[in-house]
Amino acid sequence: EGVISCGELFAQAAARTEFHVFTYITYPAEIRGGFSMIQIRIRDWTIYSMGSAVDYLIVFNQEAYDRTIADLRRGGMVIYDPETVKISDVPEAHFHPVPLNKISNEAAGGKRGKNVVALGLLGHLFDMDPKVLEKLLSDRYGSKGGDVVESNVKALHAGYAAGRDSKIARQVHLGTASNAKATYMMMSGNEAVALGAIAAGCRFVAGYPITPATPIFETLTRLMPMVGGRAIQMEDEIASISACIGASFGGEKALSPTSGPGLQLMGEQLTLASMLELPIVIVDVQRGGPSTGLPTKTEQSDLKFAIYGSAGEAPRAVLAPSGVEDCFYQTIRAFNIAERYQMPVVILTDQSIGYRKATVRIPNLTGIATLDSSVPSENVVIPNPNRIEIANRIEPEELREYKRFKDTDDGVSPVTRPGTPGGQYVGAGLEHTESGRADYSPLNHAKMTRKRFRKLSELSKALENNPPEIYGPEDAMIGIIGWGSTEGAIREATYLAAAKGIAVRHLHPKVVSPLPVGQIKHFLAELKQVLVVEENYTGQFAHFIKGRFGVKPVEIHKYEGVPITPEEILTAIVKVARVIDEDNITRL
Amino acid sequence: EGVISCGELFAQAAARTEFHVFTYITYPAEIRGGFSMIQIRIRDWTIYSMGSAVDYLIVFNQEAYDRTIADLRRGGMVIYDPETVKISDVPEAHFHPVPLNKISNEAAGGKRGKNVVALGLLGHLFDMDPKVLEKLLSDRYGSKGGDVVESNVKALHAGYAAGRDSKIARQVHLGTASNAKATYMMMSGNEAVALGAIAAGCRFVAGYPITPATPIFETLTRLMPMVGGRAIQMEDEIASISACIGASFGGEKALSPTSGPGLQLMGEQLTLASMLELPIVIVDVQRGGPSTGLPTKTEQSDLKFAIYGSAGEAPRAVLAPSGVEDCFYQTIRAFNIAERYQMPVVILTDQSIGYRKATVRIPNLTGIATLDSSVPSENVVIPNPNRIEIANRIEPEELREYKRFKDTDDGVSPVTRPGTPGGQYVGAGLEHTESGRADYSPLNHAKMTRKRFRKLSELSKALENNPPEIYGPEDAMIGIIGWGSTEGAIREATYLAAAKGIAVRHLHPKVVSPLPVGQIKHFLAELKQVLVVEENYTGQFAHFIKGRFGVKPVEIHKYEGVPITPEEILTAIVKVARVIDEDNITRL
Amino acid sequence: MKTTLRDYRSIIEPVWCPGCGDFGVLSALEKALGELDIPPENIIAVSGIGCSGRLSHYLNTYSLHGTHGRAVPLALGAKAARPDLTVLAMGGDGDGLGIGGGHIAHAARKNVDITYLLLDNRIYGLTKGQASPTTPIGRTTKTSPWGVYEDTLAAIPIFLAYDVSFVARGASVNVKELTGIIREAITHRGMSIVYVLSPCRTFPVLDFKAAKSMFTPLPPDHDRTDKMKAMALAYANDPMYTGVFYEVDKPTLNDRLDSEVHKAEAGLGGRQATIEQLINHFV
Amino acid sequence: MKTTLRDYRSIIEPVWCPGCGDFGVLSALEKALGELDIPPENIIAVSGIGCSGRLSHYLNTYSLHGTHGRAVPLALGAKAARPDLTVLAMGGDGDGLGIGGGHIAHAARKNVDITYLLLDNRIYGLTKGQASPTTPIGRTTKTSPWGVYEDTLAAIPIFLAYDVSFVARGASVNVKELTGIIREAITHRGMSIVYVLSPCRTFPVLDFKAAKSMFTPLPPDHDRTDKMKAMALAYANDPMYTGVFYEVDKPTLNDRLDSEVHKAEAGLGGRQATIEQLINHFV
Ligand SMILES: Cc1ncc(C[n+]2csc(CCOP(=O)(O)OP(=O)(O)O)c2C)c(N)n1
Ligand SMILES: Cc1ncc(C[n+]2csc(CCOP(=O)(O)OP(=O)(O)O)c2C)c(N)n1
Ligand code: SF4
Ligand code: SF4
Ligand SMILES: [Mg+2]
Ligand SMILES: [Mg+2]
Repeated sequence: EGVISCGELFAQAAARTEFHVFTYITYPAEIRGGFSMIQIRIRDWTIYSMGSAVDYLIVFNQEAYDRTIADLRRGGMVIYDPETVKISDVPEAHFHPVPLNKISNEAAGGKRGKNVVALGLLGHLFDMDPKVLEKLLSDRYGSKGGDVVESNVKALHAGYAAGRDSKIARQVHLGTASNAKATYMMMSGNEAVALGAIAAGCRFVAGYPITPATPIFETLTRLMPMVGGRAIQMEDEIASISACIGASFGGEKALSPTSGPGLQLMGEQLTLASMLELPIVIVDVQRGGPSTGLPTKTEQSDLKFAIYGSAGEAPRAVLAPSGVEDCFYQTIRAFNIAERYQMPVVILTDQSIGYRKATVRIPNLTGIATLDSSVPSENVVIPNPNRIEIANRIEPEELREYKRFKDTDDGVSPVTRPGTPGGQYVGAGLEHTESGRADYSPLNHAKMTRKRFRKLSELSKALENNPPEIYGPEDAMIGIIGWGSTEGAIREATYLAAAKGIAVRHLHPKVVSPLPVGQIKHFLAELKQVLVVEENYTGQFAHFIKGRFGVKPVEIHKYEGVPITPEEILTAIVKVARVIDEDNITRL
Repeated sequence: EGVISCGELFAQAAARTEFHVFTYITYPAEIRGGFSMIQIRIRDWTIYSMGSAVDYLIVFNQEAYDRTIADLRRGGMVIYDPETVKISDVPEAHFHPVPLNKISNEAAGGKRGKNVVALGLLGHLFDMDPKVLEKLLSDRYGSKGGDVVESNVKALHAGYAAGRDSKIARQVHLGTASNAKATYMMMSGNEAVALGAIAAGCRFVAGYPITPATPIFETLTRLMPMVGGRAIQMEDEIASISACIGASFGGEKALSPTSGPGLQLMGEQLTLASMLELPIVIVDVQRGGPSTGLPTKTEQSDLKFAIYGSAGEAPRAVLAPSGVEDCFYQTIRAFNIAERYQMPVVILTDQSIGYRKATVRIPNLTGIATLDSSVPSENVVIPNPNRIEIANRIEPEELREYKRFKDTDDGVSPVTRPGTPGGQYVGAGLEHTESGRADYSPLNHAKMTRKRFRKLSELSKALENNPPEIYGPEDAMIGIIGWGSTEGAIREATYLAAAKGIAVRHLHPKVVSPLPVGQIKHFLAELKQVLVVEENYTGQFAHFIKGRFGVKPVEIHKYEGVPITPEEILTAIVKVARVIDEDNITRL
Repeated sequence: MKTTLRDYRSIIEPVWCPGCGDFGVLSALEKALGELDIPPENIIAVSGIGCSGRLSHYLNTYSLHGTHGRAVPLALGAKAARPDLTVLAMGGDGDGLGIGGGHIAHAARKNVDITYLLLDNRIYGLTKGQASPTTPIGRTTKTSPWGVYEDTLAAIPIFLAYDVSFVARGASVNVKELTGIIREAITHRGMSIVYVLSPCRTFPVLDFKAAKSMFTPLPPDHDRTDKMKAMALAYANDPMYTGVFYEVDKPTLNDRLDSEVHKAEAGLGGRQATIEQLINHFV
Repeated sequence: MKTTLRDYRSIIEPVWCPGCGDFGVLSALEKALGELDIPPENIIAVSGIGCSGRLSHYLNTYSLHGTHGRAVPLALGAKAARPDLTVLAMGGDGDGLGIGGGHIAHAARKNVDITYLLLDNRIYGLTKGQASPTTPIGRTTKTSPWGVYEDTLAAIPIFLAYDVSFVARGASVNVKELTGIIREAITHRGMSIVYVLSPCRTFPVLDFKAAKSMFTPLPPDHDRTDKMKAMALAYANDPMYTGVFYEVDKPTLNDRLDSEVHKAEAGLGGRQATIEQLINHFV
């Protein structure tokens, strides 16, 4: 129905005018039917979440209208096509009928131009310089030939005209394009993961399509060849992760993107990677579950599986980016941890940040050292989002008494890159000795198990050196811990709470396994009450917090397939604050 | 090398003489090489575990000698073949050279008779009526023809003779076969699972071989056709569980046996079964992990995976039989729970009980009602090991407003058996409404998620009605919680502790998810210190106990691929007792 | 009483795009079932994941909409457990030839009596246009922006090599012919595959107009038992033949399972074993 | 310097039963590598799980002993990442034709330049004697106490239908011939399968004496490019032919991946994109 591309184009334009943009996209699993919508928020400072209520609604069809009208903020504006939408009466709402189809037919000779007409309408509404949008259209459709651009530009101006004619009052001024060099990208979380992988030096991706992770793979099939990398579509997820393990054994950084059902199929091979002590990165863009579940909806319900999803005991790290921009940095970090500790790393994002388009500050790449595979492990420093970690592949001259699975102080062993003379070894999923020979004797198994897990404890020690930031006033008695895509909503909720005079602190670990234990203890120490916010039914993250830190948090679970809103979190904060009050603690 | 079959035969014979037998078998993953041993303990009262030290050692080759001699109890006896074994000098050990190969060559014309010669030797040693062993041999080898039996019997008597000649003093008297109708079976845990499945009314098994679970499938391929059931070997574990789900959809009770790596491959389909709300039973005979790991060794390291091994949130129950006999009853119970709550059930055994042969009291089958698939769910009572649960398939006349996924009080919905007119429905892995139609709307997902999990809370309520027994003195200040195959060793440890004047209680839940919360709370309430014993590195079960009950247990982990011994547990008990003493609590 | 066409259609409105080829398959299937007059409650329809996987929702049968690529083993289990019912499996080219491709050979070895409708639109439709095992080489899709670089999978020759006991090709644009093929496939005792070319409107790798003209029925004198000939005809692309390439008579999985039971009962004096008898195996 | 046979043998003592057919395959492989004089450090050997899967331990190469059934996709990834190395995959009949069977068709579509040694002993050896996809029908094994009831899988016709670009059959009892076949397979550019009949001593489904006499080399005039002829010869069981049934020249996976890179660079003025350039895609 074009509504999504209209929203995307407008959001991108706004980004070009140096405004922060934040979108949330939902679309049906069925190609046809269902309904899809896009919300856009624009601000001139950083945006954290969608918020709940909608200021402007442009609806092309009845279903979209019926499903979204309830979300309209009091006094909000609705622009609709009278041909296709019957409006209900909503007090204080401003309704503007605009015959989008008709205008599109006239200007662009077909309904397909409708979304560009709407774009023009938005341009008028937000007083945006038409040049910005014209430029955008020619960038987007230039490849399709001049006439395509032309008819789109026609439709655009028809939209501006329609806005003027229908006398819709101008709203906020988004102004004109800054001539300064762009400082923002406009991308989805999935695209940020893809770009992050390439920035991290990954040149190998093997994957299999699955909603909502497919765009990561699609983006990489496009970009990889441009940087001399390899993108391979496999016949299923088992083959995909197998190919990644093969590539990693060969010395390449490898990635495979998937979602819950695919991650389950990858389980056996993920465990193999732990046993072979090979770095690989798997991205799970979580969707509503279980099973096929709600492929196009969002949920944070794969956490325990990502951490415990292996038969036998196999160390792995799990990272959870907290937003679109963070997807870029946590992906780099995932590769760093994988290389540094020779273990698989799972990145947990979800549909909401995977499909959300937002402005991302262009990264300072000079801060990112380029890859070098020949420095031994001593020289490897702790992962840090702004550096690319160095793989500790060893060189021939270091091969005296080479033991591939040497039981070292940090558990990390030297590893040779195939092709290195004298560096041959057997990497086996069977339990093995330090030199790689199959061995089931009791003491060897005990020793190698400790060796493999030592890497995990080294990692968690390392994490204490750059702990996650704590936000909010020192003296707050209420604190919230969340993980992944809920960061924005939680942060915004703390602001709303502050406005009500309730002080709330916020901790949002990005590495969810192993946990930054010290920092969490420190965070909990000062609090009267902690809340754990997550988007699942059973309270998976809360289980860890309870089990590990012996606290009784107030658990806030949302399990409806849509992101939690700041207002929903605020409600809980207010309740908790009232209880604390009743225990007569003076509110700050 | 025949040592295992010799041990098995002897154990079986002892069982026929109404003695309790308990064996532990280990064998190499490689067909050849490695070494294998069998320990046998015989008592005239129930035996709990292997204990650590060996009283009698019969060794055929050097490797077996070298690896086991250290386990010999002071004053123990070693019978060895001087041709093939060089003995070391061990104080207080009694060594008896017996040229087993030579004797076998003479008596049976070949080395293959060696194990039967050893059997005769044991017969002499334990003063067992030769008739018992002769009968056994003809039962075993009868099918292979009279002369085979004959040469075996020759070898047997040669063994008795060798015993007499070598003047090895007679030991315990195992006496003669009781003429009374047998009251014991002699079987492995794997065989007990297979028999339990058939007793539970399962007539469909689909599987794929994997050590150490293969014998379950092998036994069922033999037995199923005898009871009109179907056994199907599939091309892998994904196909195996898929076939089981298909059969369950068709209305049959279905089982698939596997081990860790296979369970990982089954993950996606196990989750599908939760979403389709279909009963299936999966057995995971745990082995040393991770990955291919230690296929022939034992470990309890799949617990968290069995419980959390699903992307998205999918309810399932997990049972852990505590011994060979319990494998029979917990398997029946697993089918009962699966049918009653329409969800998959995972049975966690391990290599040690899977391969252990022990005496199992012949079950009272009259207590087991036969299957009936036509009683609606109201009439379904809580599962109970001595009853076979009733599947709540509904009949045509009950089909008024039939909703396959009806949101009922206990979460369990009516279900029609294909072939029932008017009972057609869609079972989909997609989120769906009560009537089975695909639906991703927020409130429906929330409702159906609660509905599916309500079954789990109903189950845990039901469990409180027949809670696991608590063993040991009421007033003990030390308690041990364990799960699965460690029960015997723990129980024996409590006896050893009692002998030292340390009172210890023991709780051993058979349903490990959901946990019998009330009973565990009750158990913990009285204790000064609780110990959690398990055979893995990370303390998987201890995590649950800590997280759920907020206690700080002393964790005892063994992760060497071999079962924990009573002595190892005793050592921990003694330490704990000393600490409590030092807190000057008077010991009881 | 005789069933009517309506009896096979569930109340659920298809969510397929207007003009999707799968509509043709749905109606051909309904017609075939109607002509065979099989009561809907005696049918189990198992589908995989994909646009084509939605088929089972639109049938008024006992429908199991499983996971991606597992329709065949799911259906196999259902048929082994319920020999009395008609069991259908259905899914797309990605579902059946990609992720699920490994199962077909083994279902064929067992010759389970199911009818498998494999709907090939040469694309991953539900996930919105990625390359499938049958997307022509060079074609650009969302996952092949530089053009598909894999060779195209030759489904029918592969099914023949698996010795699937009934192998046919149909086209959703020829509903009448397809109806007949499906009817024959269901009637066949053993595993039957009806490989249907079913164009996707939204990602038109397989062009509709082209589809109308690209197919020709197999030569009337084609000998279904001649596997080598079938193989040769299956490789022909212009014209692309439709109809039954191969049919052979072999015992079905249920025949094989029954004979196991008979062997076992023979050893027990023609009766099934009681649990007590089984127990005696362990005494 | 020229490599010697010893260079290819690791220090690990095989744990195979005495007289296991796999010894023959190991020595044929070592000979072939020696004759081709490939430095051991330039070889990646990936194996599946099974007695045959132990092969990789006995080679002094970069050896990856993976999971059951995944040797081919593991090897595919290794070769795609390291075009400069020789990549071998190896495993048994259960590993390659059972659980792993689904991967071969797709590796063939990519024509990845690996050599896959599939060791068929017609049994699951490592797990101690259960039926495999090639155990003859009627045969009793631990999982078929009433006799195998599935039809036997016809591996070579299936590989031909997959259009694997080099398909050969060998026998571990004829080490000399096998050596030559393996050498040719490794030399072949693209995916090569050497299907080796390698009898198991402990579970002798495939009889050694029989094996000695059951094979005959393919007729010298056999045209390797004639797939249909190859198919017919592959179905023949008595005599059972050994040698190269089929060979065709197609671009390898790495050829295909390289051409993607060239297309991409062409659009970038013959150079690779810098990350800055990629960033501009999103501005
Ligand atoms: C394990 C798993 N992997 C991936 C997916 C995502 N997925 C759903 S349908 C589909 C392929 C659809 O293509 P096809 O099978 O040809 O069916 P069509 O939609 O074209 O009819 C994929 C990859 C999934 N649902 N499950
Ligand atoms: C996922 C998984 N399933 C099952 C097994 C158990 N397993 C190990 S080897 C094997 C089959 C061995 O047979 P084959 O592949 O023919 O090799 P062979 O031993 O005969 O050489 C099986 C089923 C496993 N290791 N992993
Ligand atoms: S995307 Fe294609 S296959 Fe799917 S419903 Fe639409 S037209 Fe049919
Ligand atoms: S079991 Fe058979 S295949 Fe395995 S090592 Fe022994 S002889 Fe070889
Ligand atoms: Mg398709
Ligand atoms: Mg084999």
